[in-house]
Amino acid sequence: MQALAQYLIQTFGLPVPLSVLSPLLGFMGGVVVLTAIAVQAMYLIWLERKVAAHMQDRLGPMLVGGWHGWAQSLADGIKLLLKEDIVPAAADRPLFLLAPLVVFVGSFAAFVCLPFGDRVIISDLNVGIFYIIAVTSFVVIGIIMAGWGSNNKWALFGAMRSAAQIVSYEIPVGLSLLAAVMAAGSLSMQEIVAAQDGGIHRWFAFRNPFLFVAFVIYFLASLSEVNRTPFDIPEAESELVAGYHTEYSGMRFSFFFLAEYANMFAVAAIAATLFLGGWQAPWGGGAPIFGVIWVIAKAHFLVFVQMWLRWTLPRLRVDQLMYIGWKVLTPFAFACIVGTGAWMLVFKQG
Amino acid sequence: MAQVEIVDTADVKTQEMVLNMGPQHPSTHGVLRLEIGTDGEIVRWVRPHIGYLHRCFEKHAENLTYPQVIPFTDRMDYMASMNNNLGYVLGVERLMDIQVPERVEYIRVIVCELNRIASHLISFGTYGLDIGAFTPFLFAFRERERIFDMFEMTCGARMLYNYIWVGGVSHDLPDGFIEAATAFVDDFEKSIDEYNGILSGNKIFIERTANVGILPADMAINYNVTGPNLRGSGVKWDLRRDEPYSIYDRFEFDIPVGRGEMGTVGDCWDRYMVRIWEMEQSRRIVKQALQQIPKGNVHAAIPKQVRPPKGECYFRTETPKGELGVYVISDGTTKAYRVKVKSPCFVALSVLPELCKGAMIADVVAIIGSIDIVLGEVDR
Amino acid sequence: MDGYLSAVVFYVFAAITVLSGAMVALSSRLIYAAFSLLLTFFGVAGLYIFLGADFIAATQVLIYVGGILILLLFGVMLTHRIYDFKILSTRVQFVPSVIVVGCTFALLLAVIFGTRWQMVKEAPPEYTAATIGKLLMTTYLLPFEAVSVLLLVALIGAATLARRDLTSGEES
Amino acid sequence: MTPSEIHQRLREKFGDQILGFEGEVVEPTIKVAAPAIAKVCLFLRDDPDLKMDSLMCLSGVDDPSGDLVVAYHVYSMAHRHRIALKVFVPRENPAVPTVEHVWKIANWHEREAYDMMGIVFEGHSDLRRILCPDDWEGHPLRKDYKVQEYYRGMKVEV
Repeated sequence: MQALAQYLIQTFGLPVPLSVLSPLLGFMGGVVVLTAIAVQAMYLIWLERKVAAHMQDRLGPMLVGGWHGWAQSLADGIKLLLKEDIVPAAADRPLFLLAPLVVFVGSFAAFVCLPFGDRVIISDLNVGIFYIIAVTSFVVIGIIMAGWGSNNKWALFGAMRSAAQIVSYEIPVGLSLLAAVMAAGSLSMQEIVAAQDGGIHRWFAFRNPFLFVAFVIYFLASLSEVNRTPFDIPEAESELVAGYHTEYSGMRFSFFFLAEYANMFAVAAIAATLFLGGWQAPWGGGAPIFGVIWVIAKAHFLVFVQMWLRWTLPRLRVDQLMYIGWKVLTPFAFACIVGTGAWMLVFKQG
Repeated sequence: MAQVEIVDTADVKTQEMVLNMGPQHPSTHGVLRLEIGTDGEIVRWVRPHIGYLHRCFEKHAENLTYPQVIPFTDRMDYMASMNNNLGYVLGVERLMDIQVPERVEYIRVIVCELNRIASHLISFGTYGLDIGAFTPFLFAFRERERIFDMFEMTCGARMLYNYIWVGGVSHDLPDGFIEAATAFVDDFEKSIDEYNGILSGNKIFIERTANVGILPADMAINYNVTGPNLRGSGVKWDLRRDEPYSIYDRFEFDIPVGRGEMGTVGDCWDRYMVRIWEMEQSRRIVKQALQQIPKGNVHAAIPKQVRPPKGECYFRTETPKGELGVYVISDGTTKAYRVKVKSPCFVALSVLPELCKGAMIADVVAIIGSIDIVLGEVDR
Repeated sequence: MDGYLSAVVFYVFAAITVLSGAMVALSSRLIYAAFSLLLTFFGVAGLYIFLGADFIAATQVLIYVGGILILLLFGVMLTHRIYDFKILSTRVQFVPSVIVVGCTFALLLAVIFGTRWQMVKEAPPEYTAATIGKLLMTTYLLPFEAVSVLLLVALIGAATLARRDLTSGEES
Repeated sequence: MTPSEIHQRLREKFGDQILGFEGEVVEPTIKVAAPAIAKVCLFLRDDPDLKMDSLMCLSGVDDPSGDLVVAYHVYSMAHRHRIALKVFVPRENPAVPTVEHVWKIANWHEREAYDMMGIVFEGHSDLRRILCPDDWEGHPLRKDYKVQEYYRGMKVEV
């Protein structure tokens, strides 16, 4: 944003001083991304229902808004806004009302450092990826608030389980990203993408076998961070009825729903940026405009894989989930780090 | 409504949390309330409460004539109404010593085996839902719709038919039925491989069901568990083969038994797999029956008025859920003096507390799905 | 006019930290105290950014919010009948405590306004992540390894303590 | 073994506790005295050449003679033979010793017979109503059963 602000002042000679314009632009950028992600989340909801339908030999939404029911999630959104927002009598009122906001903030704050093009990024933090991992832990606090606030035995069960799950899967996520950061040599997202320049073989996922394993580990662990099948224990319909958002309805429920899909896209975009060369075209380079298309295409492919997994795989039990988290993914992530380090020593490049 | 209940204080420990699963719960297959004593995730004891769907079938059966009771038998195990009808009707026919025409026997076998496939499809679909996979449910319903279209052609109803009467069947097979059934039988083989592909061979599904809810063979026999639950524990016992009724001895089919491929013998996976293999066997029976079905008048042996001689008879048939026993006592009038039904689901549910000791809450859901109970039949 | 906007944001973060800190100390319900701790850590992370320590800010959020706060919440939620436990103690010796607090406050103010802070020119924000990494791996390697061993010991200790001691016949 | 051979065997073992035998009907039955039923069932299950290992059905019947009857239909998977046992108990205080220790399924069957017929099974581990609500009055399947007017203040229409 800093560079964009200077660029605007030089060319158009705006009277406004730099220190005011760049935060203002940052704010406007935030609003733009917020609306873009909200629309994106609604599109993803529609896409999920179509993918699920076609995988289950049926059609999915077809009526609302013409061709293949494209306006279905718009209609759902309006319905949810108009629906009565019930707050249970015995609920812990402030916690109950604040929980969706905290979850919403947690999942949207990660979009600040996601690069969508050569200079198309809200603020290229030097500690980019580290900030993203830190901010997503807000979601856990929001979930615990929701579980405790709704004063319902099942919701509390769901909140406890999801807190334990996300905390224990942050470790494989962090370690597998560390492997990619080692190869890139910097935490800033733009530099990571720049390090993957020069064609598909230079992307971290395909650069050395350890990094490819790290990519797979990251993808699995991020599935669990976002509570998607096969790790969707907290909202295990068949056991915990609906997990931590059992008591929510109307607008507040749509916050949780939107946050889940935004989180899904965020996780996929991070994987695309760190392992699949962000806005780089497969043949290297990639002008700013096409960069955006490349990132979104890669992220959408990964989101499609997440949806594909959801509609084929059954759900894991809690102890199996913890076993995979601690005893399978974490050791393999350590091995990837050691492997990448050795690979860099031997071949002198990431 | 506060229930006056004698809570045995023997094992109520302080830190134990008593969970109420049901009667309205997504995975209790009907109105069943389970009182579960848990210690964290581990289940200490389970106490089922039934009776929410009790519709006094046995009292009705005493005040209605024999043919009027048949629609009530439809509503016991509403997943396999044909088999319920057959169980009751064969009991009454044994009392009256009626010999039904050949064509009726073949129609009854075809219709009951198709209903067995439909019932197993439901249990396969909902078991996928209990474990968390959504797609198998819709695959199962695609085939089930084809079976329902055939039944609708025959007797006008999709689930509760009142089709098998004392001495015959209500309608003869319509002309399109044989072709539709043969087409279904040929396509169904491919669908079973599809089901195995999506659920049976899935590593997570095996992880969730192998070595869970193990029912040893001797406990199964002592609890009189029957049907796929008993065969899942390795006991090769099927009434259609070991105590042949109707014309099942003319068909060539084998009895699948749980061998503990993915865990120990008698775990959830075995019970589930026995049902999948059984669908294949039923398909073979229907295929053979369709080829050998003779011509004839289906209303020939239907008596004007059903009035069995004084006496009683306990008749057992093999329904998809297990061994349905009908104990008919007649006093010579047109109304039965007493009709007692022993339901296989009632028995399977009484073993549930035994299976769930020491399991986790997610396993309780898996075990309920594996014993495949329908509360309509449990509560009667 | 130049530093005007950043000053406003600084005071906002400072206010968040102080107020939520007060909330932690003074709130009557323990669960509210635990959750307002979230805002305190968030405020402190904001202040770190003003000091130019971006790496430390991210670490603060990750470790305190992502780890310690969740631990605290589990502790608060799992203890029995915590919600109706009043933690506000009665006031005692109100007057002497006010006097002592007043004196220390005055002393602090005097020190703040007394000293001559050297106003360093606004240094360009140089990135700390790389330098921290190099320092940790070179000059401060020994303390880094020592701390990691200490953490390992703590981890194993916690695991053995928490393991349900089945041997004590609890499984009656 | 044929039903009459089973009857012979029981007569040798239990003498006059075995009251009667009907062989020529569709369902051969043996009448047994109420106090001895538990021992007879245990013997039926454990005797090597009888081995009645599964209790097919246990049902309560309101006999036309005014007594209450508990009918046991037992089956042996090993020898593939079956027999029915009947126990007659007076209507006023029908008490039958439980066979829960012989076949575990009897627990729920006996609870249902108690719920529907009012037959008390001595020694039963948890004799409660199983189908009707716990504080329902009367036993519905008795021939002389009158539905109660009000249940917890709600009018019961029949």
